[in-house]
Order: sequence, then structure tokens, then C-alpha cells
Amino acid sequence: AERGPVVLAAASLQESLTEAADAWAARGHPKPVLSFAASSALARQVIAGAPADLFLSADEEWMDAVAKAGLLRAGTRTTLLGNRLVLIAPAASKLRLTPARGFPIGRALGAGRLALADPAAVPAGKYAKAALTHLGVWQAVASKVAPAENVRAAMALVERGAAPLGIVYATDAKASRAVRIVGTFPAASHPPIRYPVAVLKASRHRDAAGFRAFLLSKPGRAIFARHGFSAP
Amino acid sequence: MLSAEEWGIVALSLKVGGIAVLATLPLAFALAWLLARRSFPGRVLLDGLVHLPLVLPPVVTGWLLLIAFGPFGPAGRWLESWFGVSLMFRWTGAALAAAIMALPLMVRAMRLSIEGIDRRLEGAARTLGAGRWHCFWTISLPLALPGVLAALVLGFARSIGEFGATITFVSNIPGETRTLPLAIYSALQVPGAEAMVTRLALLSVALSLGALVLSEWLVRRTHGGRRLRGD
Amino acid sequence: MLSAEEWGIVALSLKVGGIAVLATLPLAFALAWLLARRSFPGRVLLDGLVHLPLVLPPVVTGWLLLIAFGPFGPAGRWLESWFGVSLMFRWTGAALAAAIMALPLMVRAMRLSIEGIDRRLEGAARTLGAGRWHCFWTISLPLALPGVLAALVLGFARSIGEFGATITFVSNIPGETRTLPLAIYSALQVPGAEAMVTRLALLSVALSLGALVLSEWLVRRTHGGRRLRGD
Amino acid sequence: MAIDIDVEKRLGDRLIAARFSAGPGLTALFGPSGVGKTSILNMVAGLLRPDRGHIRIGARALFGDGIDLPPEARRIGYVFQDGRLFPHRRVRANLVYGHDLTDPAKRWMSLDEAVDFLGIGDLLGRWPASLSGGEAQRVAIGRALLRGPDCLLMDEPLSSLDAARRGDIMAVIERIRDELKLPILYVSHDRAEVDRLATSVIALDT
Amino acid sequence: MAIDIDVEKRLGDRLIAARFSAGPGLTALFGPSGVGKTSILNMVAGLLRPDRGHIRIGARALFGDGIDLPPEARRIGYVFQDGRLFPHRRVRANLVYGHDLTDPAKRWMSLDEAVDFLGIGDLLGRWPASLSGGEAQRVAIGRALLRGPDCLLMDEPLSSLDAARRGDIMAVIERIRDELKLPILYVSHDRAEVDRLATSVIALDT
Ligand SMILES: Nc1ncnc2c1ncn2[C@@H]1O[C@H](COP(=O)(O)OP(=O)(O)OP(=O)(O)O)[C@@H](O)[C@H]1O
Ligand SMILES: Nc1ncnc2c1ncn2[C@@H]1O[C@H](COP(=O)(O)OP(=O)(O)OP(=O)(O)O)[C@@H](O)[C@H]1O
Ligand SMILES: [Mg+2]
Ligand SMILES: [Mg+2]
Repeated sequence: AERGPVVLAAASLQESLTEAADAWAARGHPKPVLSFAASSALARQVIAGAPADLFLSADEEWMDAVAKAGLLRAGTRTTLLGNRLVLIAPAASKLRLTPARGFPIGRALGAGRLALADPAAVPAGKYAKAALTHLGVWQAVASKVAPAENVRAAMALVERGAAPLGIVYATDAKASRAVRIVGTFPAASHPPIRYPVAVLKASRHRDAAGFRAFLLSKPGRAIFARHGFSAP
Repeated sequence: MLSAEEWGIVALSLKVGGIAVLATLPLAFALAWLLARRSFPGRVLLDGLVHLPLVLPPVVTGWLLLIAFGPFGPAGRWLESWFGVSLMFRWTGAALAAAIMALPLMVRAMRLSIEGIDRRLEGAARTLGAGRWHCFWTISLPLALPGVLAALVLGFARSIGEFGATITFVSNIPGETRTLPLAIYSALQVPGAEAMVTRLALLSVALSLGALVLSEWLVRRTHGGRRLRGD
Repeated sequence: MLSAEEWGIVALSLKVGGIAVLATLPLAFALAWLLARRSFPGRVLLDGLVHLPLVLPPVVTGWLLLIAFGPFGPAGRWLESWFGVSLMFRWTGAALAAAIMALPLMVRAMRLSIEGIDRRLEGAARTLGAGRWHCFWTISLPLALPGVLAALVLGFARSIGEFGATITFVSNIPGETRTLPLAIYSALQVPGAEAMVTRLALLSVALSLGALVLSEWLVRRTHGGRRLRGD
Repeated sequence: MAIDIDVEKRLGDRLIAARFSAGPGLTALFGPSGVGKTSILNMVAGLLRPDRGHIRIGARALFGDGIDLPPEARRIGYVFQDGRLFPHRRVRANLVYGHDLTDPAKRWMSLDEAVDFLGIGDLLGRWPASLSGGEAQRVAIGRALLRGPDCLLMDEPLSSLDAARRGDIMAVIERIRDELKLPILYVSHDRAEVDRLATSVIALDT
Repeated sequence: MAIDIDVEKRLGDRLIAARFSAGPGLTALFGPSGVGKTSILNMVAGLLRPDRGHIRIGARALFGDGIDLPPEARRIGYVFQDGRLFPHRRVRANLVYGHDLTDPAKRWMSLDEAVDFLGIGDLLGRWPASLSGGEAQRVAIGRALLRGPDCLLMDEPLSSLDAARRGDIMAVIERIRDELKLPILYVSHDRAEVDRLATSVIALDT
């Protein structure tokens, strides 16, 4: 069978994008080749000249880096998805807490730690830090943060009871049975969470633009919505 | 028992790991030999260089490989223009990453064995008419065999487990670079896929146990008879 | 030259790596001894178990550690209730992760050396009045020294480079678990922080080169004199 | 003290069997190469386990009837056919290895004495790997004697020594035999040596 | 063919110096333990590099005047004082190691012949580690002879053999000396051996 376009996508898109690719293939197109990894790793590969067709980043910053290197096909960059940030606790936890200005998260943590994706590096962590800062509680938790490698690892810390609370994407929390969503952060408390998509300049595959269009189409977006992503 | 996809992943892992280790073996042996037998200026530096992939986080090694062997990198450009070969997104790139990560382990194991060779035996072989090379093949190498086998086992196990450098260098392409650890990583990204993770992890374990059993059998075959007698 | 923060990271890496390796050494030696000297049912299985951290992607090892040593895990609960100790988010947890990752390398190196011991020398020591233990300390262990030193170097280098299991198990907490590779990882996630990455990577390299030079010096000190003579 | 040996041991496809009682003094084991002399000494030393039989020195049972003393408890001094110096210890440390492990009251030779009659004073600081064949052999003799054993096993201890040195050492062995009355099992192919030293000779045959 | 040796070599704090010409036949090197006999053989074999001097066999220069032939080019057969059988090859493979490397026209003994007079027919399938001292010694002799060398170096080759075996092997050495007219350098401490075999005797002294 003919190879489909090579799509480099943030690891958190794994389930939804795989489903979307299957749907696209079901329409008679060659199945896209999907490579999931951290956005940073994928962006670096593009910058190093990797012959890929599409790039789906978990944040704007790495897409910017690729754009700055002049490797995006002009006019193809758009925002594909949005997401929400939620506060989670182990499934058995009885904790009640609503993320709002000055909410008592520090007290709720007690001696425990707050699991986040690394706020210095990973997008989900940066959003979480922004939200907590906006709500005026960052100072209270800054010293109690457990920065994990990525959102999934942060969630694993909560799943395993190593941390009583964590902040992850709504999509992740929704998929796990071992955690409970304690509350959702107000959308205004952090910069909008956006997953940009773009066709790469190196792309030679005739389907690249078509697959991108499919993802942005109504049936495409419906798949992502089913996995908990919001429209941008 | 295994799905076609899982078979594919196992086959790819075996190919990548096997070729990485076998292709590295001669270089690793040469390095081990150099480090064990010769003293030259820069010896410690070479030793340090060999250990580098062990010391650096694998992601950094992958990144360095990407810089060097990516299509824009010097080595990558050279490979492309002279041989028309690109390692990007290819299993050959995964094998290169695995080989580099396995190198320090392989060199150390063989070096230990080479240092343990009784050099008087080499002298004896020379007086019997063996030139340097013949002596090497018939005496030194067989005497270093325990180290070579240990190197194969360690290197293969390390290759089978290699993740960080691979995903950073050649990404996570199904059928090309998605070896077992990358498949496990992918499964780990899906909440609730613990069963899948466990399954794949057990596959890794089975592969390396197989390699172990094979190596033990080889050791016994080649060494069984020449145990020292019980006095 | 280095910022206070960088010094802190280096010091932490040294502490974690050093303690991991030294604390693992006796266990690793015991395992190497068992595998080299005894045959018992389940020997190959034990061998496989020892190799496990090499074969599994580090993240999986970290994940298994989390399951076992997390507050919900059996080992974690036991440690907590009996000793009031938790490894979660502590440098001790990072040391445990590093130790487990270093174990297979250390065991193999020492096993090679133990297998190379001329057992007739142990017999000679016994006839001279040495009991099993005295013989072990004065003959077997010193004769296995090259392997022990190789194990220390390999284990230390591996510990200094350990990333995946550590960050998964005890996350990336400044001053507690943010060792060099974790700091490098954080820097790698930020576009344009390549200079920082390079700086930290060079620090890792310097650390392990230091360990190498030290070990070479030790080898020379203990072995220099007993080279075979040149015939 | 007498040595009483009755052992059997299968080695590969060879069966080593020996049965003899040697009175006090030096018993020479004599026999063609490969007949099993070294094997017998190894069994007495506790390094090779007989398939059946017993080994007694004087009143002490070393092996047999459920007894199997470990080598270190047999209080023997063994000069190996192949030297077996510890390569990681200098000559001096090799010499005193057993000496230091022995109750001072049981020692019957001092380091200085041994060094003196073996003529190895210059070698004390050397590594075994740098010794000549005869030098290594002398160090091995010294090491076994300094252990102050109750019984000596010597496997061709003089084979690569020159006549003068050989004479000196034989004189010491005679003294040990006569003054200390140690039982000695002695393997040699040299008629002259055996004639001079042996109280009794056991001829082994296949 | 004559052997012409004039060498000096510092080993640690010892200076080994030797200067002699040995005519054809068997030249016995005689001297106390540690005087440097093995070192001289090693220099002739090319395993130890003299600090200065020359070594010639007949018209061939092995060492000196810018020449330093590698051991494999010296065409010598060396029976080492310490056996040095290859532990990873069975007895048979040890025996034929040099044989196989030698031009058939230059060989002067067949495997069967060697096995026969050395009495090692039973041992061909064995690993060296399981051999007795004398058995290993005989295999080492066979290995050196089968290489078909132009010159023999023998370092106490008979030290752990019984009288009968020793006689057999001496007969063969005599034949090699007389029929093949090979120059032989022979180290021994045994007067009888030297008296029987030696064409000339070099006494070494410190
Ligand atoms: N593992 C083994 N397998 C087969 N045969 C063996 C083994 N170990 C020893 N033998 C044989 O047992 C016999 C006795 O060996 P031993 O070393 O006791 O002889 P020895 O009388 O000391 O001879 P030598 O005078 O040559 O030293 C030898 O023929 C030897 O080859
Ligand atoms: N590396 C070294 N350092 C110091 N001395 C050495 C070294 N190597 C050899 N020697 C000494 O050189 C001398 C000559 O050794 P060699 O083996 O040639 O003696 P030999 O005549 O063969 O003695 P033997 O009859 O005991 O075998 C010995 O005294 C030995 O200790
Ligand atoms: Mg013997
Ligand atoms: Mg000598």
C-alpha cells in the first residue's frame, strides 16, 4: 500500500489522532504515518531537516521555533484544538475544591505535593503555573510542586497516590479511571491552550494538505471533541 | 497470541537490536583492545568518549545524533550525497542510536576479558609460527570470548531497551523506528492502557531472557570442558 | 564559573550517583558471585531479573518503582509503617532508581572477573589455614578487583546519566531529585536553551571523566606491579 | 605419627585408587607420570574429595566415616607442583599468609629462618610474576613451611633447583623429618632425592 | 650450525648478560636458579628484547644491527619452563598448532610419531586443565617438536617425568641432535641429563 503523509504529533494526541487517521484512511486515502513524541523532540527533528509532512504541536512555542527556522509552508498554520486544565485527585479522594481566586489549594495539599508537568519546560505545566499565578495561589504551592516529565507522568503520580492533587489536561483526566476531576480551571485563568497544526515546507506528499483539511473539517473535529478536546 | 502489529514490533526490535550489536562488535572490540593494550596520548580521553553515551541522558545523545546525522547535519549530508542514504525516520537510524548506547557496555566487558588474557600464551603462539593476526584469531580472541559473549548479551539487552536516544533521533514511526520501548511509551501515553504496557514489557523481557539463555548455552558449549579440575 | 544552582545540581548528582553505586556494590557483588559460582534452580531466571532494568525502557522501570514504592504500593507502605520512611520525591528515591539502573552493569562486570579467578589459588589459601571468609577477603575479592573497579565506573557513569526512571518515579524537584540529566531535560524542553544544555552536558562529562581518571589511577596503583613480566 | 590412606576417586575415565599406611618420617610416592600422585596429595589436603575411603594422620581422621575436614582445618602444608603463588601479593605477603593465620605456639619456623635457608632475601619486595621458576618454587616451599603444619605434602618441590640449593633445602627437610617428626608425603622422580630423604617408599602403579 | 649470542638485558635491578658461541649439537645452559637462563632463551625466542647485543643462528641474524625478527620468523621450537599449553584447545589442537603453520616440507616429525614416543595417545581429546604435571610437560614437548623448527630451546623439559619416560624422550632428543643436526639450547639442573645429552656446557654465573 502507498504510504500516507508523515505526521509528527504531540504524544497527548495519540488516541484521538489515531482515530482520525483511521477515519481518513477509511475514505480511501493511504493511511498517514503517525509519529508521537514530545513536541520538543519532534520540533527539533523538523528543524534538523526531517522529511515530514505535518506537524501537530502541543503548544505554540515549538511551532514558533519551527516557523522561525522557515520550515512551515506559508499559510498552512492554524489552530486545530483547544483544551482545558483540570485539578485531579486520586479516585478515592473525598476532597472538594473549586479552582477560583485564592482557593485553599495549599491547605488541601497539606504535606503532600502537587503533581504537574514541569512548569519550567512542558506546556501543560506552564499553563498550570499561569493559572495558579492568576488565581493568586502560586506562592502557596510553589515549594510543593512535583514537576513530572509530561502530563501523563504527572497523572501517574496522582493515580498512584504519590501526590494528593495534580493539574492535567481535561482530556487526560477524562480517560483515566484512577483519578477524579476535582474542578476545572476557569478558561480565563491561563492563556488559551492551543494545538497548532501546519504543513511543513519539506512536505512532498500530495495528501498532506488534504489530511490537514480533514482534521479541520467537521467530522475531523468531532473525533477530537469525543476525546474531550474543545474547539480553539 | 500476538497481534500482527505486535509481531511487527518484536521483529523490528530484534532487527534493530541484533544488527546494532553485531555491527558494533568489531569496533567495540577494537576500542576495548586499544584501551586494554596500548598506552597513547589521549587514552583517557578516548576512554571518556566511549563512556559518553552512558553518562549523558539518552535524550542528549539522540539530540547530538540528530544534529550530526540529520539531513542538515554534516554527517547526514555526507551520507546523503555520497551514498544516497538517509537515517532519518529509518530503522537504520534506530540501529545507530542503539549501537551508540550499547557501545560503552560492550567495550567495558571485552576490555575486562582482554586485560585478563595471559599474554605468555600469545608469546607461545608466536614462537609456534603464528603471526600477529593468526595469534589474535586463534589465541587472544578465543581467550577473550567470555567478555565478547557478555558484551553481546549486555549490548543486546541495552539495545532492546533503548528509548530516549531513538525517539529523539528518529522519532516514533510505526514499522520503521517504533521498537518495543517506543511502543511501550506510546501505550503509556494512553491512560488505562496498563495491560498493553505490561504485555509489551513482558515481550521485552522474553526477548532478553531468550538472549541470555542462548548466551549461557554458548558459554557452556565453549567453556564447559575446560573448567579447571577440582583440585 | 558555575552558578550556585549548578553547583547544587552537581553536588546532588554526585551524592545520588555515589551513594547509589556504593550502596549497591555489596548486593551486586553477591549476585555476581551467585551467578558465577553456584548453579541452582532458577539461576537463569535470577540472571534475567538482574538484566531487567537494562531491557525495559527506563520509564517503565520508574513506573514499576512508583507502583511498588508509592504510598499505595506494598514496598512503600511497608517502608512507611515500619520506618516512617518515604522515598517519594526524595533524593533517596532518586538513588534507588539510579542503583537499580546501574545494577545489571555492575553485576556483569564483576561476574566476568569472578569467573576469571584461578580457583586453585583459593584452594592454596585454604590449605594455608584460611577459612572461607578469610579466603574470600584476601584472595577472591582482590583477584576480582578489576571487575569491581569496572563495576564502580560503569555504575557511576550510568547513575550520573540516569533520567527516565528517576523523573518518572520521583519527579524533577529542585534540590531533591533534579540531578544533571533532569536539569538537562528541562533545558531541552525550552526552545533556544541549547547553550544551557551544552553547559550541563559538559558538566556531566567532566564528572564522569573525573571518575574514570580516578579509577584508572586506582587500577594502576593496585595492579601496576603485578603485570606479567615481558616474556 | 603415621599416615593411613585408603581412597578411591574417579577422574574422567581414570580411576585413582591408593591404599597404604606410611609410618613416621618421610614417605616418598613414586610412580610414572599420570599415575595419580598429585591427586592423592590433593585428597589428603582436602582439595579433592575421594569417592570413598578414609584418610587419617596419626589419631586424627581427616576424611571418612562422615568426616570431611575442610582444608583449613587439616593443618597441612602443601607445596604444589605448580607453585600457585598469590599473584596479587608480594613475595613477603605470600610467605606470611599462612604464618599469620597460625597460632604462634604452633609455628615452628620464623620468616627470617625460612628466607635464610631458601636464599630469597632479595625477593621479599617482588611480585610473583617477576620470579624465575626456581625462585617461585623456593617461595612456595617457604610459604608451606611457615604455616607451621602438622604434616607436609610436597609435590616435586625441588624439580627446578640447582644442586647446591637442592642440598640446602634437603638438609632442612631432613631436620623437619627428624627433629619435628612431621609426617611428610613427598613426590619426586629423582632417585637421588628419594634415596636421601625417604624413610619409606610407596610405589604406585596403574 | 652454531649459535652466537652476546646480549645484555636489565630486568628490574638485575642485569642479565651472556656471551657465548655454541657449536652445533646440544648446548646445555647450567647455572644457579635466577641466574638468567630462562631470560636468555626468551631473548633467543624473540619474547624478550635485549637492551643491546646480537643473536645469530648459523648464518641467520635473529637480533642485532637493526634486525629484530619477530618470534614467528625465528623458526625456533620452545619448550617453556611453565608449559603454557593453550587452555582453550584440546591436547590434539595444542599439538598441531605449530605443525599446521609449518610448510610440510620443513616438518620433520609427524603427529603420530610424537604421540607415540611421548605416550600421550590417550590424552588427545583432553583439555589441558585436566592433565597431570608430567602429561602437560610431554604435550608441551610434542608441540614444540611438531612445529619443525630450525633450532630448539628447552627449559627443563624433563623435570617432572619419571625415569623411564625421561629415557625415551632423551633418546629422541639425541636423535634430533645427531640426525637433524639442529642446534639445541637446553636448560637443566640434572647432571645425568646434561652428561648424557650435552655436546657443550655453558656455565652461567652471577
Ligand atoms: N578431569 C579429569 N578428567 C580426566 N582425567 C583426569 C582429570 N583430572 C585428572 N585426570 C587424570 O588423572 C591422572 C592422575 O593425575 P595426577 O595429576 O594425580 O597424576 P600424577 O601422578 O601427579 O602425575 P605427574 O607425575 O605427571 O604429575 C592423570 O592421568 C590425569 O590425566
Ligand atoms: N621484572 C623483573 N623485575 C626484577 N627482576 C626480574 C624481573 N624479571 C626477571 N627478574 C629476575 O631476573 C633473574 C633471571 O630470571 P630467569 O627466569 O632468567 O632465571 P633462571 O636462570 O631461568 O632461573 P630458574 O632456574 O630459577 O628458572 C631472576 O633473578 C629474576 O628474579
Ligand atoms: Mg603430579
Ligand atoms: Mg628459568
